[in-house]
Amino acid sequence: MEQYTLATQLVQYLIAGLTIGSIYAMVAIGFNIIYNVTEIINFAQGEFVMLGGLIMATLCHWLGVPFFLVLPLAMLAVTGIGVMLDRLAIRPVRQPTVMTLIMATIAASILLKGAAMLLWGKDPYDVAAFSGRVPIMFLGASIQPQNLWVMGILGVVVAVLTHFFGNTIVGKAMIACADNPSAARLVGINVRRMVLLSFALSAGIGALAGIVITPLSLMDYDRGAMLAVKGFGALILGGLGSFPGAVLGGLLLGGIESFGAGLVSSAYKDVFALVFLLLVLFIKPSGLLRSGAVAKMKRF
Amino acid sequence: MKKISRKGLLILAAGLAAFPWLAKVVPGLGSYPEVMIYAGIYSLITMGLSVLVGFAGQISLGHAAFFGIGAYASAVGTATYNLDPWLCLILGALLSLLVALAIGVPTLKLKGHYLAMATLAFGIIVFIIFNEEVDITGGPDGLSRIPGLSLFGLKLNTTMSYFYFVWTVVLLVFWFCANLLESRIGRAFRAVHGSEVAAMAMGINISSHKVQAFVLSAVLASLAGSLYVHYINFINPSTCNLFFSVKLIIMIVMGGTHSLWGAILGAVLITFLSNVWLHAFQEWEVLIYGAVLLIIVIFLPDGLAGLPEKIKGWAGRGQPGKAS
Amino acid sequence: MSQMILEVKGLTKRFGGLMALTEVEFGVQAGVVKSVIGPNGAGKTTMFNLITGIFPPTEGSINFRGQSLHGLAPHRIASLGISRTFQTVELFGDMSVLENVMVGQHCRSRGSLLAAGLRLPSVRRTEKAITDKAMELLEFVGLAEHAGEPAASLPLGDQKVLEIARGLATEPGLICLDEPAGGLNEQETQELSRLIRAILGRGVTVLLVEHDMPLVMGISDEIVVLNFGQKIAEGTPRQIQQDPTVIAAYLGEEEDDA
Amino acid sequence: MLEVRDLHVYYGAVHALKGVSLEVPQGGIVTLVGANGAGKSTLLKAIAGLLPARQGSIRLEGQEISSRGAEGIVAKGLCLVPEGRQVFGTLKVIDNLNLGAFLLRGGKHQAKRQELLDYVYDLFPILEERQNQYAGTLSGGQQQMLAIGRALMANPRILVLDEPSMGLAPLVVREILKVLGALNQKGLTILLVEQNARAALKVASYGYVLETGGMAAQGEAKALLSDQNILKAYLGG
Amino acid sequence: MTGRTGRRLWLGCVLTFLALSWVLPSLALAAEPYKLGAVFSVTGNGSMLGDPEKKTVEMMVEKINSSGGINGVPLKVIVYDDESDATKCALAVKKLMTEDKVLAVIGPSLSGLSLAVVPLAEANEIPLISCAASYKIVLDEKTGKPYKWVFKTPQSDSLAVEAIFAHMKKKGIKKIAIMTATDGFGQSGRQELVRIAGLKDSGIEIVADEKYGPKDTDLTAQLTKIKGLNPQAIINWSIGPVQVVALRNAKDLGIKTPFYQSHGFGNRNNIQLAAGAAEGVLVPLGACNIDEILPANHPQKAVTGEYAKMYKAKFNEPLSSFGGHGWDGLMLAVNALKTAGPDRSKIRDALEQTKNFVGQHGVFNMSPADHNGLTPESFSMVVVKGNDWAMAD
Repeated sequence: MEQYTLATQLVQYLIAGLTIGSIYAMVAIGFNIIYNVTEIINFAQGEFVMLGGLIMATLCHWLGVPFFLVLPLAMLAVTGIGVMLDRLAIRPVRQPTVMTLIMATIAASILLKGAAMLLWGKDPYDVAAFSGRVPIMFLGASIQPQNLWVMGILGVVVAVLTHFFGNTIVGKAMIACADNPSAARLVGINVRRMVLLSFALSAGIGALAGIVITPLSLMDYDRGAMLAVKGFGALILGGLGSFPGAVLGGLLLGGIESFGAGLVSSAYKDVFALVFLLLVLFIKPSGLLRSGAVAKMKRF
Repeated sequence: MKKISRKGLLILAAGLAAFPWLAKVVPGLGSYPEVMIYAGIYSLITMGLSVLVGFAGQISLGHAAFFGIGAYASAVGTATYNLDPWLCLILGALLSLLVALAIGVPTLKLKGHYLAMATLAFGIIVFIIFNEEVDITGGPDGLSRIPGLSLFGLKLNTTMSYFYFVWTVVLLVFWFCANLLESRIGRAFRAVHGSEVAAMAMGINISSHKVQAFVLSAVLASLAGSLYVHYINFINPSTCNLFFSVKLIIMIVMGGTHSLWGAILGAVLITFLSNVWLHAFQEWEVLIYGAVLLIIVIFLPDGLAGLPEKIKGWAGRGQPGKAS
Repeated sequence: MSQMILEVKGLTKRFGGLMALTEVEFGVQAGVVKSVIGPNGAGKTTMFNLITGIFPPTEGSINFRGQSLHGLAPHRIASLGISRTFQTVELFGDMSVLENVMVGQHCRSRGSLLAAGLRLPSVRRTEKAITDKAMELLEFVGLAEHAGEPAASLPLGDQKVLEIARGLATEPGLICLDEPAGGLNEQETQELSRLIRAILGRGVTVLLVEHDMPLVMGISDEIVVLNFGQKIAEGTPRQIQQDPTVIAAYLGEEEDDA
Repeated sequence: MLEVRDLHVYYGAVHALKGVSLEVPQGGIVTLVGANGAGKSTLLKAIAGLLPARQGSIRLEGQEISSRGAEGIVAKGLCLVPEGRQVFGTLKVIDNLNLGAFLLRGGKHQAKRQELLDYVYDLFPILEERQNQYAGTLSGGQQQMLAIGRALMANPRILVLDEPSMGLAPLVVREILKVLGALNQKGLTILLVEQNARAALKVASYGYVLETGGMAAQGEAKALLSDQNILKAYLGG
Repeated sequence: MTGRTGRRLWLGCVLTFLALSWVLPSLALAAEPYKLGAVFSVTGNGSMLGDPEKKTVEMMVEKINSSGGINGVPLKVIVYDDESDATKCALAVKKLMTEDKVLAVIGPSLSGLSLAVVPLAEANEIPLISCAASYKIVLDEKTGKPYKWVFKTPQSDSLAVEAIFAHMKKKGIKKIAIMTATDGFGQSGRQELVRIAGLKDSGIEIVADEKYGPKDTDLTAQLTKIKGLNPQAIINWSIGPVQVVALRNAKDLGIKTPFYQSHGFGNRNNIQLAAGAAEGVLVPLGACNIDEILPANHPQKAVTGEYAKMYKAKFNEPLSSFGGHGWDGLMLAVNALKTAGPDRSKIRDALEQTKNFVGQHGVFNMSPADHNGLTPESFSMVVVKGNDWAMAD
């Protein structure tokens, strides 16, 4: 075997960490969109990721057309499921406290997982890598084109969301709903429609995360919960409600897991990430990029 | 809160005493006392969680860890070190108490989703330790052949004896929690939930009371863990994983967080749903389970304990003369 | 008579860049009603929050019965003998009227969690004493017949009065009332005024924040006026009513009024 | 223009409004005064559709609006400037104003939006100066101007204001009331709820006095101003 | 107003489910069949094992009954899903033993759960044929003898480890890296790997011992570390998709050392999923996975070929090695029933005396000292070649 230096290994850990971290970040972003409009943590967010991967795999298999034609279809399908989630699980709740709404999302995630198991069975599914599997060598480390796709798509998601929330009137209207729902209604914003939109948007982003990670790690019906937990961790680490926080939190968690597994102990890699999270919270109870004052304004 | 009816407790006790005999006679209920043992064990945890979540207004997504600490303390103590099961039970409870203090003091300063994540993280960390410390815990395969309990020389190794034993403990804990909730400490818990600033202004040390509620619920979960292993004679890490923590929260929400009765009802409901009632659906079980939970959340946001009020409401709606 | 129960010196509070209070100074003599008035946002509630320890002051000192409150947690300050009510009612909504008042007795009673759960005789005695005291206070404020009802079901006026009863249950030396007449009608306000006098009769000093001028002018021994976080006047009701700065800032100018 | 008849509103179990009636004529400026907690804000919230009415009617230009919901009522031309300003603090001034014209979004209304924006900047030049500042960093008076400006961006025919002078320095209050007067002159109908009753009655043509859920008095603003009893009871002598 | 349409939709859903629940449990029963019980992890973490086991058992019961049952008596197997959960497993086994009054129990799928229910079999005196690998299931460590009522069908992990190490010796491999999942399957494999490598004459040195979560989606970090330590071969021990992830990551990192997988890899689906990354992977497999490449004179050729054909025809999915454990469990019980009749203790005795029973994973020869009855020959080293199994040289 050729020389494999520590420096090269470190680069390799970094790439692995950034890749998985990008997925955590995308899950966290999905959480954030819904949280910002409703204060709910949607625990079915991980199921969106799972469904994105599985639907993509199935569509690719059926249609046999290039991925970029299937991708919007798969995202659209999951977006539809996100809309249904709002209509069938969130809006009908009679006394919408944060606790009951979160419980509704947990119930919905159990339901979605069960449905996915019936539809797809328990076997994993694969999607072809977007642009082949010929590794790119960088400082001796090997990078899959798909790794770059994952990071690139996170970049695109962040850019598009930044534009959406920063420059479009509907995006601002969503922020306004989060900022002050009753004032938002007073300027004619239909808050309920914005909530629906937030579910659709975060379902779409979740689906995208699932689609882009499947070529690397496969996808099966049982992935959702763990991704949701990691994404939730990333979100809290970065600071609830903050988009830069979600990205930072995701990449940090991914990085700690990867370096922890490689340099210290692979069995305890999740412990390192979680202990880090706890320490951050003990020192800064509102996450890395969230000021305490803003966090206090929210009930949850 | 309405005073806990002592009469209700007596009726419950009588019903429970008759239950195994009834189950023998009624066809199809033969396995119910067995399932009720587990429901009873879970009730111990959910009552503690009810005090913590429903009354003191905090959240924990990590209580499976305390169940596990109790269970492993009993398992390791008896199977590996041949200690007395009762001693192990107490040691487990003490260990849980200390861990709950250590983790509770910094963690309960957090609020809402942050608290949820921190307790979740704690639960996962403890789970990983159970899974990885193979020399002590047996790793993922767990520990088996854990001895049972005996009381006054009487071996508690039959369904009947353990059923009565567990539910006696449940009733005692119920009585304890009910007393507590009606005392100054219970009022302080509820005050912290109602308004932290007002509670502070009334001279209530809110962090101390949050921690007390947390510790109480941790000790009860630990007790439940001990009772669990001494009955099933086995423990493995996946018994106390993250999903068990979530399941406990599902139990109290389904039962109704604002009531000890709800805690028991929720534990019984979920235990029977996932161990008996939904088996007929086979592969569809998970799907139906999710649907049932969703339906309860949507139509009974106060859980089963809110059902009597609901029925009264439905009955009332039919009557004329109400302002429209 | 002239003993100061509360002394506030150089009290300053900054929230970020906003000066909520700037160098406020005043004293409250034991056994009087002292009122703090000023427009909304003048810093009155912030001052209450500083006195009761909800936030630490940025600068300045607060002494209660000669003891500095610096760095004390709110529950410690409450047990030293400062109680309060809230501008927006902060009752424990799903507890009964009686239980709300019983919570007030928390810092005047003892008993561990274990003892409470086991319902030891000592606990029963304590509970009895707490209940008796709470009932006595409910009778004092005139809410005894509502003792068993959920606090949230009371009309606003009674909720305000209940807050006062709850505050008195901590057996304070000083009670800070934050707009107790807000939302009360004239008759209720008059009853409130009688209640405040009765509170004085129990030996409790009253610090009052209020907009209702007839009440303030009628009951106060002394008034402090705040505007934009600064003290602009202090004196007897008569002095305040005639103070031109106060009129300009708060009472409203009457330049072209008859 | 706006007509409220026998309105009953509940806040949870609390019967907050017990049969309130009120009228705002086209082009008029009507004020509603009363003590804290008398139900002024509740009434305005019910009119704006934030609270459901249990009983009674709210008509805007003869059309029943009580079941339309807040968004629908804005579309009908009634805008509420809420108590405590409630600007979107995490958004910039210009975004707040643009959101005010949320119902006029899209290219079709581009010209109208620009016209409204110019109009608002004309009224409150300070907002143009600060347009790229976050609304949360504005002073109280500027926030109040922004709140009014935001409401005007919806091109309302009737503007409802809940305590615009709350917590503001007298000078600022006077400026805002002056603007309201000017708006009214240009034909905007105004319903004004005020704590600072004396000032409010001075700009208004007609006044109502609300007392714990019911109307205690009403009349020409001038008459109310000179009624010593009312002044004593509600305005503190 | 709030979500009225949503609630109406819900009502529709509820009614549909209620209607379904009436239709589903409408199974007619034949008179007085032999009753066996089975508990498998059909869902949950162990579903990779339990799902094919359940399918296999149900398929075989159908076949037995359609060809006249056992000695003319129909066979009924009550199958419960323990959802990979200890409490559910214990409840299910207890119900089978006390309520359903079965003659013998097949399963559970997982070692941990099997260990949990061993005392129940002993206490209720009912034969239990576990489908999990751990030797502790059948061996009472206190007495050093097998439990009276408990049997198991899979080869112990030690047999798989020995097969791999023997192959390594042949290839001159000494320094190896192991990577194992932190679930029961992976950890009992790890224990055996470490134990046997630690024996004096093993000639194997473990230079890297990496672990990962059974649901992990990326093993680049572990493999990077392994690559840096330069082992001569890598052994991975897990079940489910993570095995494929390991292969893909290894290929992506340009790791070219020989790669061994555990017998958990025994499913052609894994080869497809690896998308080329499985080429050259070495696996110890039981006969049932490789029926096509077995020599014509192999004793199991006929039995495995028939099973594979039936399974593929019925379920339209590749066979996994775990289904074979279910087959062995059921057919061992049926075999015993044939001679012993419906009597628990006679069935037990018959099981213990099983000789030359040709199963999917080997030829079983039970004895009072061995309640598994398999030898190292039950594993063959197989290599992936051209997207299919081939006998390794």
